[in-house]
Amino acid sequence: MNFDLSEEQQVIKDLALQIFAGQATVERVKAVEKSDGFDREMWEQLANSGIQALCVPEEFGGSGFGAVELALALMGQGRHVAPVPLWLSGVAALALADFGSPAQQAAHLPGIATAETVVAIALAEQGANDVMNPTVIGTTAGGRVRIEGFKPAVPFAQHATLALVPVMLDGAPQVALVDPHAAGVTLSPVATTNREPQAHMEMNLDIPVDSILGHGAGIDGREALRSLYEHSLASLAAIQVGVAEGSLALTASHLSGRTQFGKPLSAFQATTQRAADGYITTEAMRVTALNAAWRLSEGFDARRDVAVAAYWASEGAQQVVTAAQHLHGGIGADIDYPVHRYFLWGIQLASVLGSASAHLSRLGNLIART
Amino acid sequence: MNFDLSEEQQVIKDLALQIFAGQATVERVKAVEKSDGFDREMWEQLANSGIQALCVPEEFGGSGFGAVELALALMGQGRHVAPVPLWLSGVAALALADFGSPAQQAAHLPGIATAETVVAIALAEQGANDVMNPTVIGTTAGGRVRIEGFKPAVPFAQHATLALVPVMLDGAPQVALVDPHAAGVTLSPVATTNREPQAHMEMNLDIPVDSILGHGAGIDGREALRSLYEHSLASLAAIQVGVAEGSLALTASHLSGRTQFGKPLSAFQATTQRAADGYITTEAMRVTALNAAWRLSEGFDARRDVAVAAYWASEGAQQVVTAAQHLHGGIGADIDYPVHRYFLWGIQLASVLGSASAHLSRLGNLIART
Amino acid sequence: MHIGDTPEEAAYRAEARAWLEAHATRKSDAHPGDSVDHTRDLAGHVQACRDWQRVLFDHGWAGITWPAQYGGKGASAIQAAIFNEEMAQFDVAVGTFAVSIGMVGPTLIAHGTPEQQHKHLAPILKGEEVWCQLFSEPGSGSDLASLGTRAVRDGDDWVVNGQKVWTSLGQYADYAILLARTDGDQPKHAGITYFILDMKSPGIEVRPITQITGVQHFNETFLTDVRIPNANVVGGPNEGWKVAQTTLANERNFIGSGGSWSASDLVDLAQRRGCAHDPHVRQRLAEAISRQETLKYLGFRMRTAMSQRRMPGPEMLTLKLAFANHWRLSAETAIGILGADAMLWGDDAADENQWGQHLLSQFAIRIGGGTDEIQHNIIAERGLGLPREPMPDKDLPWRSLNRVG
Amino acid sequence: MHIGDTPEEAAYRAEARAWLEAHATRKSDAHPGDSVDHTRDLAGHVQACRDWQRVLFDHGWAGITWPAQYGGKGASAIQAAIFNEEMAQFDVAVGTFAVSIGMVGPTLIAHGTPEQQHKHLAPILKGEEVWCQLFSEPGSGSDLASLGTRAVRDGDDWVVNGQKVWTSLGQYADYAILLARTDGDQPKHAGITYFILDMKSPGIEVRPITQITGVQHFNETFLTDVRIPNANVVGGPNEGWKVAQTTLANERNFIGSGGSWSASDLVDLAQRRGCAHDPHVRQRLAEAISRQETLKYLGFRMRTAMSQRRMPGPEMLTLKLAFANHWRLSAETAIGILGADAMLWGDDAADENQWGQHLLSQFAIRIGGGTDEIQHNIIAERGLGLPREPMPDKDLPWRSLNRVG
Repeated sequence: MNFDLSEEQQVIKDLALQIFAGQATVERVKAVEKSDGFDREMWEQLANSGIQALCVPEEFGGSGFGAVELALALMGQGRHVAPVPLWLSGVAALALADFGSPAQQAAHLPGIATAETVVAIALAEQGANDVMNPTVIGTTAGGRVRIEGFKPAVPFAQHATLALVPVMLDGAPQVALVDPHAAGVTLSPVATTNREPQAHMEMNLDIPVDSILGHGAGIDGREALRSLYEHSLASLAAIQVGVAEGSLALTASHLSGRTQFGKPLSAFQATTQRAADGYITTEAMRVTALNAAWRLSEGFDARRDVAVAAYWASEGAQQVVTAAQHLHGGIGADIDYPVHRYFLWGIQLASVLGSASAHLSRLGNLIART
Repeated sequence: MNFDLSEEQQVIKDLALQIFAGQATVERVKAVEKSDGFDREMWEQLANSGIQALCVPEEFGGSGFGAVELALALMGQGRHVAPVPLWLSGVAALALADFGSPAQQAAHLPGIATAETVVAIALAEQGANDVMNPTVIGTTAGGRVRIEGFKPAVPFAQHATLALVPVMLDGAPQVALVDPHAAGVTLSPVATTNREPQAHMEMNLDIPVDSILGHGAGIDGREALRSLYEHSLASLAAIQVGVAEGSLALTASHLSGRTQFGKPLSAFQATTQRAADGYITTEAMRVTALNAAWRLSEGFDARRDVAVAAYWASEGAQQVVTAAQHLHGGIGADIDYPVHRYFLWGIQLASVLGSASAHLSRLGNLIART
Repeated sequence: MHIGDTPEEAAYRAEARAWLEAHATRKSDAHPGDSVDHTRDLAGHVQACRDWQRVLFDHGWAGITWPAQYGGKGASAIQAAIFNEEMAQFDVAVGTFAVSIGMVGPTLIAHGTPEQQHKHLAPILKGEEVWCQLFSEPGSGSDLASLGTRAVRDGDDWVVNGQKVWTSLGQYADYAILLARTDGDQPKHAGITYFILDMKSPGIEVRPITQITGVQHFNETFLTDVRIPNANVVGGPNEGWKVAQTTLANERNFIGSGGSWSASDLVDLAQRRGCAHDPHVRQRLAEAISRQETLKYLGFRMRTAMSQRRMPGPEMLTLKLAFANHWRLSAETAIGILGADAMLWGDDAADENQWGQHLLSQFAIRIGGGTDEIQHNIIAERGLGLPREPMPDKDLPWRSLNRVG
Repeated sequence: MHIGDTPEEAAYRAEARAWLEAHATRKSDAHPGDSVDHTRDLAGHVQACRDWQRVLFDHGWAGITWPAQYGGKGASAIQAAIFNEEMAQFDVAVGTFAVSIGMVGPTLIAHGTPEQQHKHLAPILKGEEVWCQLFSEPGSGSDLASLGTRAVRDGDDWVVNGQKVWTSLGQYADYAILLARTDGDQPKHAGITYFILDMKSPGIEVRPITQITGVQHFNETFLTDVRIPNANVVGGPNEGWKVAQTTLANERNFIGSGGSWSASDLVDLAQRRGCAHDPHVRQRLAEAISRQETLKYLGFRMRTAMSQRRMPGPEMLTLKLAFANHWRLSAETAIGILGADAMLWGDDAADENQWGQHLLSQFAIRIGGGTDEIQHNIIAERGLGLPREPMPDKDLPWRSLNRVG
């Protein structure tokens, strides 16, 4: 039993944090928000240090790490609200490594490792958002698959060269590998709360049958989708840990620096108790997110662990960023000051993750079954 | 639109508070807890001032007031956690006045007015606690009614001379007037959290058919039971307002009086912000309880109003008394200090009222229907 | 106690409703809110507010609670509330006059000179004067009395230098109420003067702040050698703190009784999104209803007091906090109902992005008129009788304080 | 990172389990908890704890983390946790030695003289010495360092006078750890000495306090001219505050990792009461599971640090607060499930009144080892790097302080 990071993990964590701290300056992030929302210069820097390659197996040019190492890198991203599609690359690498056919691995993993491939994952559904029951329909006919359906708000879809799309293929869930710029895919970019580039994806196209994840490799499509979903939740939870941390760091510096009634704000317990609550919540987020990532990386049943981490990541982060925003007073509302960005990320990621209530319901179902 | 009390209402409120403040001293309450839990001396004093007679119509020796005036008196009781069965008398008077047959009114109301009659109301059910669907079964046969069933934890049953018992009479809900000491009724006194005298009531007896509330007067039994239930909830909510108020008053005096780190506890915002939260919650409890009582007293549909008041009374009071108890630190745990009594009352009354969640569910059903 | 319209009040309500039906369009799916959306066209919204205020004035519905001698109707707070409740169901533009009518008017009525009252009160009611509030400064925050904008007497004028922030609609305002330091040797509360400032005076620069909501409702205002005639002092030199209290109390009451959206909008949203029968969503809706009912009765109680010309007591302070809390929780409930759609913003968001705007607006509500924390302190003191929090700097000369710019 | 037993740990766990199976009875419906219930027979419970501790010692399971030179096993915090996890599934009595083993032992190991260590450590492990803690006073509360019990040097002895409160199991204790003021001219933290007190000394009067739970676990202790040999000073005269920190840190860690009941008890309760499928109850159960998982991993992290002989850092302070919070919320959930039955108490209550006891026990947990508020302050300071709260009295001579009690 050891909750400490290994030396390798510590190095990855420090390296990622260092890149994000150096690259994701407030000025840069602000400039990227005003352009297309994707910091390609930072993306390059990350690639130079092998961050996108973390979870790509060694034979395809990566380091062969797993969900824990990805989570550590993502915490650094969240800490600096850096606008790059890192979790998408990481989760796609793991999905291809675990479930992809040899041909699919050879086709996609090297590009992910070099960061030339930019990935979108179309998890969200309209309405009930039941990821395990995709509303996009796939129909096999003569070696090809007809894909029809709509996916709202797909992160980075307009920048992606590869989209992972859950589909109900002839009645069973599968993951399709789709070129988001292929004919038959209509992308409608949408404005989002935290300025992340997203697009609605309307699909009406044929793809080869070997574009279904794991085609011919004898995999269980439902398990592949579940794994994709659980790794996505664990990764988003890791980003949220960083977001919560970052918002608290700004808050601590605001409270220490600003004087009111002849004392620093930090001398008023009403502010410090609230900030301390945020710290406690962040630690709960951190240990549950690390545990979920670890269980996934070991290949254990992680349904309960992922649900717990996702619950904290959704509920906890909202609490922390709301408190941080409030504790900044008027200055928090001014978008020239960076704290609002943490609020927007925290809220946005909670929406991507799914509501705390939904995760509790999943957990409740798991409890009832045991 | 006027939220102010009338002069008469103000007099009633002041009078009741004065009696409770004078009679329900910490020493007296402590002594009563150690004996049978019913302060008969205080009961006499209240009777001398006509408090039990408040809701009895004038022709039966009362003052003919309604739910608002009863609520004002009960707030005073809660404020001093006075161990007397006042809400039971008040609610029974209103039920008899509104739904009783002339014979029932003549038989019971004068005794309630003089306080010789002590009332129990057997609302609680085991398990789901659905008051409107009583599990006690009544069967009419030849001018008599056979009553069979069990009622848990009936407040003041062992002291009562009249018990109002919801029954499912030949398939429809009704309220039966039962002598709790009659043959066929087995009372098993039970210990309770706040030391209130209660007894389980096992019933297996015949009563005359004219002991069904409103017999021969053409009333709707379901409406009579609903009214009894709603007046009970509104009355308990009023007591909770007083309990919350009282626990905050003790807390304020503790925070002002105790010195730590060279300052009174009240100089620490961590304590004062928490106490202020309690004040806000108490005001929410107060206005919703008064509104529910007023709607009932006007004979309006008060389902939504009572559910809202009961929600606050259950959820809000628990928050307030828990905060008050905690803010007292170690001294709160010592039963020689009075604050624990407010905690126990708050928790106990919340259980009598039914859970906050149950009231929200009722409210949710009302919303869905509109 | 009578929780509902008396016959007289019902008649007044009917009269108001009839007049509104004749002069405005009832809100509907086609007209969901302000016909000129302030989040999209702030200038157009301000003009629409001016126009509607003129209509109100011309038909005798302006300044309902103001005494008749100042052009008002001398009616009760309850009548004003009735009119506002009815008006909230119509698609009319009103927000711009919150400061002018809600805060400046009552302050001038209480503390202004006859000349000041004569000059401004009627134009305000007619929609001719939009006012803004130059109180907050970058370094002052909750500690408003620490403000450092200086005003120095020079002949018949005062010369003002300094910087203000969070100026609502400063870029559209005709006049401002301004707090400035006129004696730095006094303790901080004692050296402040309250001025009327003509926003067309030379030396004023207004710079919009882009808020988290994307709107430019607020501004920074820079004052450089701005001259104000001495006749524009309200309440006497160095007496400004007391005058400001009237303004701030009205601001709190205004915020606490504000908000034109209700829990039924949430119920409606849940129904449209097909999740009104989800037990967890249902529970949140019921909580929202419970909170809203509480606000309603807290509001009734406040208006009862105001109608009796009693100052709202400590129990009224709860209203603003309860309102801010309701706002936050309801917005969070809406976001939960929207699910993944809550990620969308602006034109792409559901329901014209009103839920996203609500979520972000919570912070302004929780700060305006005094932060949540300050309100809690006041409640602890006035509601629970706890001793006032010791403020070590309150008797020191302002000049000696360790301030941050 | 490895969140789960290594092969070595699994072997240790199997060994522990096998030994426990051979020497104790596994909990079951017939043996739900401590066979001698401390809420009903406190004296019997204390004796049962002594007996079981002796069994542990005789079989080499006492003082798992203590160094071998003091009679311990020199094993890691993780091994101790594994043993305790397994032991929690058996019907054995353990609570009485919380102070002796959890706090006194580590303090004497860190700060005691060789003679003190020799005299007490082995007897503690053998279950021969029950200790209590004489720290709190009626007037001190969270401000422990303000304590006023005086100890005056007289030849080879110190003479102690004063009053202590919240003495756990004082009426059964053989020894106490005592904090007393030995120099009133120093600032409050600097004039305190830490003593070992033989509870059989003349002049000690222990008066039980009836708690809100109905139990007399705590006492008031009156000390009148009690003599303590100078050899019983731990860590030197006026050095007591530092020594006490070791005791208090161990108390916090003990409370935070405590609690032998789990969220599955709640699930079980809901199932027995037929409401496990109520969606609202289900949601509360899922929250309880989430909180408990968090405690589990916070605990893993703390034990990892302790196994590496690192002092638990600020992130560990969260454990006690999270634990107290979980305790409170879970008890409230249970009360909600019980419905009207929650009104019953004592023998009439469901499940031997464990839920009522849990509800009331929250307050002791939220105070012991430092109140919630104090913990928050420490977290703000050490976890977030906020400046320490100014304490105006910390450098003043204790004698000059305005104390109560």
